[in-house]
Amino acid sequence: MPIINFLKQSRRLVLLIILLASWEYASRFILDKTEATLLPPPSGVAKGGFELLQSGEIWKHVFDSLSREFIAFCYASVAIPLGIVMGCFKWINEQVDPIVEILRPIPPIAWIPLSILWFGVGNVQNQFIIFLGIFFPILLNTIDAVKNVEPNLIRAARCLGAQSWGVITRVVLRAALPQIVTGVRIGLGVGWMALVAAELVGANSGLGFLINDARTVLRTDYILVGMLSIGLIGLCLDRLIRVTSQKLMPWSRALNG
Amino acid sequence: MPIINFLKQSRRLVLLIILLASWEYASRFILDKTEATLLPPPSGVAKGGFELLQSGEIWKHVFDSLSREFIAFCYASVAIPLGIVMGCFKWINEQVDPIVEILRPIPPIAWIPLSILWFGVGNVQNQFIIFLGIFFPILLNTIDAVKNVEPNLIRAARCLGAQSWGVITRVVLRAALPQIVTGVRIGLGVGWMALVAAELVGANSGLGFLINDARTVLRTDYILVGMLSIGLIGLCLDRLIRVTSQKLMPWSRALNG
Amino acid sequence: MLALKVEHVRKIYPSMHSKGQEVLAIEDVSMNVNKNEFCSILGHSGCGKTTLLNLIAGFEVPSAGRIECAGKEVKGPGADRSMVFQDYALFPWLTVFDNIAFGLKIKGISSSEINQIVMRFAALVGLSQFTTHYPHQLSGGMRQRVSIARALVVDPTVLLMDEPFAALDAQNRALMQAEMIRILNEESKTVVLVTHSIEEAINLSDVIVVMTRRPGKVKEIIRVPEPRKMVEDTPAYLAIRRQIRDLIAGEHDDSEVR
Amino acid sequence: MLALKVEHVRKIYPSMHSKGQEVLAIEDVSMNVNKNEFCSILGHSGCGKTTLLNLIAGFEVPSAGRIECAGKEVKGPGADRSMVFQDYALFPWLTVFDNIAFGLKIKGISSSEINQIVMRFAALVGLSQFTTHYPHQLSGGMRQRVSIARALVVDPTVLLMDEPFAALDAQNRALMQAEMIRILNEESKTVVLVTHSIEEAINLSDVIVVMTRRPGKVKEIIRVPEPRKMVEDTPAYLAIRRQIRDLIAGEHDDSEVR
Amino acid sequence: QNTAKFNDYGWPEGADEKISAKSVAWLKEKGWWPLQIAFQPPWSGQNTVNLVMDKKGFLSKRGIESKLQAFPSGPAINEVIISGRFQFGNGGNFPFTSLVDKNIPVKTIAVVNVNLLHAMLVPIDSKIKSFKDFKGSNPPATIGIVTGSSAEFYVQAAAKANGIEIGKDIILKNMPPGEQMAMPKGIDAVVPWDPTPTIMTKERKNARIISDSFPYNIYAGTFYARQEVIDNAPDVVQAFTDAIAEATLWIRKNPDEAVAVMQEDPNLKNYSKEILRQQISDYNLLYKPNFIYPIPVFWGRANEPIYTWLYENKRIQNKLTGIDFARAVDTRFMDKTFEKLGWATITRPSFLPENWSTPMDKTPYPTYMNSLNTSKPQAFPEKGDLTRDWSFAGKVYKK
Ligand SMILES: Nc1ncnc2c1ncn2[C@@H]1O[C@H](COP(=O)(O)OP(=O)(O)OP(=O)(O)O)[C@@H](O)[C@H]1O
Ligand SMILES: Nc1ncnc2c1ncn2[C@@H]1O[C@H](COP(=O)(O)OP(=O)(O)OP(=O)(O)O)[C@@H](O)[C@H]1O
Ligand SMILES: [Mg+2]
Ligand SMILES: [Mg+2]
Repeated sequence: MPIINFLKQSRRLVLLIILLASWEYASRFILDKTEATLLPPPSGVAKGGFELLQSGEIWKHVFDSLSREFIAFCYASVAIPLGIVMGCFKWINEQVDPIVEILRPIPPIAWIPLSILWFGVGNVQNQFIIFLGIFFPILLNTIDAVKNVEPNLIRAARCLGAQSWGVITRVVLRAALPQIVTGVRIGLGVGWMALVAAELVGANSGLGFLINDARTVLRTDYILVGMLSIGLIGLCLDRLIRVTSQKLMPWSRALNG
Repeated sequence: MPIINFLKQSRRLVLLIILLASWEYASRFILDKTEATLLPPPSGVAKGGFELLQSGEIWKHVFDSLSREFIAFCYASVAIPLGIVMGCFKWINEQVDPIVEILRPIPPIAWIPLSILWFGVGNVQNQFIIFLGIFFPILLNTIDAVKNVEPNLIRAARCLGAQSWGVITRVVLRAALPQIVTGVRIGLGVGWMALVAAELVGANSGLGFLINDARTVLRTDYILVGMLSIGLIGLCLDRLIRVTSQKLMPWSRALNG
Repeated sequence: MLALKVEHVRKIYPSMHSKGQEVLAIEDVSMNVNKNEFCSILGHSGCGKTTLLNLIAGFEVPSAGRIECAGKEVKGPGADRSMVFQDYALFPWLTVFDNIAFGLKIKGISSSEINQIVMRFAALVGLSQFTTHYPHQLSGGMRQRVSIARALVVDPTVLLMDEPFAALDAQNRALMQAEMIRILNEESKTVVLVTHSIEEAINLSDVIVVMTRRPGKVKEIIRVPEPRKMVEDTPAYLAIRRQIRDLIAGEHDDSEVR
Repeated sequence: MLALKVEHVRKIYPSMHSKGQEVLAIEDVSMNVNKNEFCSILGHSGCGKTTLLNLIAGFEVPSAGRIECAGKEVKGPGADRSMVFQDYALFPWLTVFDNIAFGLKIKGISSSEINQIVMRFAALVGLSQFTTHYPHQLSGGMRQRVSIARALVVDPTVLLMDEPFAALDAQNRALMQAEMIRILNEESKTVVLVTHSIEEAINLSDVIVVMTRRPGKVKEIIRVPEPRKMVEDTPAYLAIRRQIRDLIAGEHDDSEVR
Repeated sequence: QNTAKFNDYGWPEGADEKISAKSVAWLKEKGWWPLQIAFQPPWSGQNTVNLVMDKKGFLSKRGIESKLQAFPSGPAINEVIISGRFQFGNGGNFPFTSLVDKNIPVKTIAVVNVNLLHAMLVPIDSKIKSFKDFKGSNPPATIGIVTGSSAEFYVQAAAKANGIEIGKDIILKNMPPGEQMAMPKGIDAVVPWDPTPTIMTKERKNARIISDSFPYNIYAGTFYARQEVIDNAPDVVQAFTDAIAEATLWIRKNPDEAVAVMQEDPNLKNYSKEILRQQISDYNLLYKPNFIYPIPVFWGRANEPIYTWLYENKRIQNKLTGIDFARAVDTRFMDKTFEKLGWATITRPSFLPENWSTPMDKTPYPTYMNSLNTSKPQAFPEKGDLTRDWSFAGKVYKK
């Protein structure tokens, strides 16, 4: 019954559509002209989006932002071994934890000046800001995951003859995997949200650049297209990781939460 | 044995102190003078911090940022009733969820242009940006908390005579409370991190303003003082909520995680 | 006098996954429980015992058939059919006193009266000293006592119990069974108990309902000759135990994989 | 021949909270288990049964005394003392086959040999058809069978079991006890079993150790007259059951609040 | 030398010096190859010269491999200049002051433009006609401004001159130029710099200028280079200076093509052609092209009031004077460039009247030539501008 399924799905969008319609109405008939430039109607945003699509520009922005995110993620994945080591060895955790705790609440955008000193301008600096967003959720989730590995699983492995290294590779890593993946999912989300700050300096492309750039000349329609693209791609990324990891680790309860 | 306790605590800081010392060393002896302006040594940062403390300026910034955060939190706490309603009634959740899902991954900083349109320039606009950071974690945690209320608790209440309203106020709300508090804790953390973006426009005070302003005149020492203040206060806020809620809800397991 | 009447009840659960199929949990179940009678339900895991109890409690609606409690049709949960859960389902944010008082507060009884009633039931279950404790400060057996007191305090027509002692160890379990007999001697009550333990059923019941495997039907209803007075290891006891054991074992096993 | 020798073992746990005090869990426990003997340990909850088993397994280090397995002092966990846990502790990311093969892979045995051994033990516990299933696709009883096969496959000197059937319902529990007897008839093994069920202990054991309340000491060691051949409800059976029951009940209850 | 031939936009043929292999090697060793140049594109008019230098190959033909990088603000450029990541940069008088204050080894080698318009704008339907009208506003009028910028300096000075009390009559709110352009609700006026005021008045038509910065600040944006390059690879700096002059002349000859060059830049593609053309007229064509000469004493004196103000507001740590600015200028390279062109060096910008003698700390200044009061470009060359014959667009000008 694909039609019924489709109807069910579209029923979910009723409120969204009502809101879009009233926004269109307000923007056309209620707001005065200067206000409407600041909040163009959905049709105006769609037109802006269409322009960007037609010129192919938006794809370049999406691609560049995604590749920054991806490379930042590659660097940030050192959080996984670090987290495992911190979760396994109390004395390392004890030393590294205070540093992590102080650095973690500092917003990525505040790192811009220092990051320029360290990395200069360009992709690496942009990636560093995204990296900061991705790194901490992965680290904290990995530490947590390792600490929360069911102790009986470790005991079971040990009384089947596994030594410490075997316990880590054969049990800790696998048992912690679902929560590590959750960390990756959250981290990629936070990193994706750091995009606008990341592409503030030295970028000539990317969705964050699109927004920053449109701000200087007040192309609110482009700003909104940029915002929605970030929102939608962020959502898709999240879903993608969720669904694939559920497929790959059907035994995990953590992922269904 | 307070001395032993103190020693134990300070042992945790060994690595931190080593890092600070090597930073001091690098900044003094390895970096050339101009680079050192961009990364002043810890002693330089301490000096800057001391200046700000002495003039009393930092207290004003901290106070103003905290009060923005607090007011934003007051508004954002509508996420609690909204989350309860969404958690309890499937059809409301169905309608509101798509909107939340699209808006959530949009970074607060991207909202600046629209927020100026809606709120003009000034505290309300700043608070709105912080609000965005606080709102979603509270909302999502509340929905989750309500959905995950142990069904047997609700059944127990119903077969002791409670009607729907009684079930919500006497059971759902209380059972969900620990996770709602977790949401508040995470939300306040994210909101606090949105500070720099929030105080980009229209603010003449606050830690975010301090950083933004110090950037324009290249006072890297102030930037670092601002970053550390945000980091430390963020950390304290988190701990404070954690400890008090553990005290107030000793029965909750969720809070000890 | 009939306290509870279950007539030709069937329960079909909708499939849990979108592709799965419906589950016929119980089929054509009829049984009566008289006032102040203790009725146990025995059967293999998954045969629908909990389903039946939930239908009586009003948590679920029967797909067919009818349930009456004290002559009134069951339409939903109510304080005339309070339940004791295996996992206790105590409110962790309330003290023992407030847990027991929960049903009374909903009724809107005056606080002095509440105080009096709660203290009486706390004494009944042997917890007078612990009314200011929180559930997490109690042992499993004590928590189940709180749960029983909480269910009794609203003076239900029928007390429903779903494997209430399953989470306790063997020693505490025996203790709680003895307690239960003592409590019922003081406060006569109609009880429906779901259990896996044949001994528990024999020790506590007037009547024992043995169910078939899924879809659960009533296989046999057995009256215990000397309710709550049977001595273990006597021939009469061993006989009834063997009878029930054979009834249950007679159900062949057809579904090991979940 | 002695498989296991426990000599004057004591275990003190450090306090769990900073303000709490140390816990003396077991005190001066000595016991011997011969090769291919089945030994059960009975006692009240919290008397230190799990502690004793963990000491034998090597998960904990005794505060005093000495434990020997096949003449060698126990220094830590090892494949000569494999364990079956109450919660099964199966690796959820491995199939039944790979769970059973776990210990063999660590030993570095060739994969054809692993295949052969695993299939033999899967057949032994009656799971030949389910080797490609994952644990979450199995019922509780089947999971415990996997756990037993996994522990047996490394050919341990002593097999340790901590309330292995406690999570199963009464019917499945009886089934698993019968299975256990069948398995031990095929594969002779030295076993130490912790349980709360007196019947289970009588049905399975050569020797039963009854412990006192905390701090756990050995109260009595009882030899079962006809191990694994006693018929329920016979006078001999009832006599030994009464004896043990009285021994356990004789321990007065001093700590209900946890 | 006197017989140098000039191409159609007035650049002497054969005067291009290729930079030496030694300099390239030195730059490579420093990790400064390709040369990194920082600029601020939203500041459209001023930056035409950057883009033209780059896109028309005026740097590469001199052997310089370079990379131009856009930054949203002067402070961001400071960050990369200080860290040595970038070797050349340009920006307004405020960010450069920070560099001088911090003793960063950089030297101004050229002026990139002068008299950038900073203006106070009110909504088109506002009752306010002049800055003075804010007197006695109740509640105080809210002014959107980039705090800590040259715009703030201008407003402070203008407020003083008009008897307006900040905090009582008006309140300043920090606001980036892009948002100022929106003229959002609750804002009584904004104080952006070009191109924002022009876009608002000419394109969006949502605002009106009521006051401008010309009477309070004589403004120059400059090019600056790191001292290490000046010391170790002076030929690179010379080539760069030559390229600035060549680009300036090329724009003079080809303003419409310059617009096309700018539109290629991703940072400027959202600007309309008209605005870009207008910005070129105001900032590249209006004055005699010799405005690029970095006059040390004059610009030092012009900046002095700013230094005083910044120091009093604790925004710089040293009490700087015009001398400090003059010390941070190196005219040797532009001297040589002018020598090649046959232009006379100058001691006073061409937009000031002959008899200008007003002390710099006395505002408001008397009127001088600027983009608001003049649309016809200044004639060049005039008497005294040349030291040799010079030709432009085929026309020969005698000394
Ligand atoms: N909400 C539900 N949706 C679908 N099927 C259900 C639901 N609840 C129970 N079932 C199915 O109905 C059947 C009866 O379940 P029920 O829980 O009543 O058995 P039970 O006799 O209480 O078993 P146990 O002794 O293990 O508690 C089972 O096959 C179960 O899988
Ligand atoms: N890691 C530990 N730290 C401190 N005390 C512990 C620890 N483990 C167990 N204890 C305490 O030691 C005593 C014995 O515990 P143990 O788990 O061995 O009992 P048990 O006989 O297995 O009980 P049960 O039948 O409930 O499983 C208990 O009082 C328990 O609280
Ligand atoms: Mg059940
Ligand atoms: Mg135990």
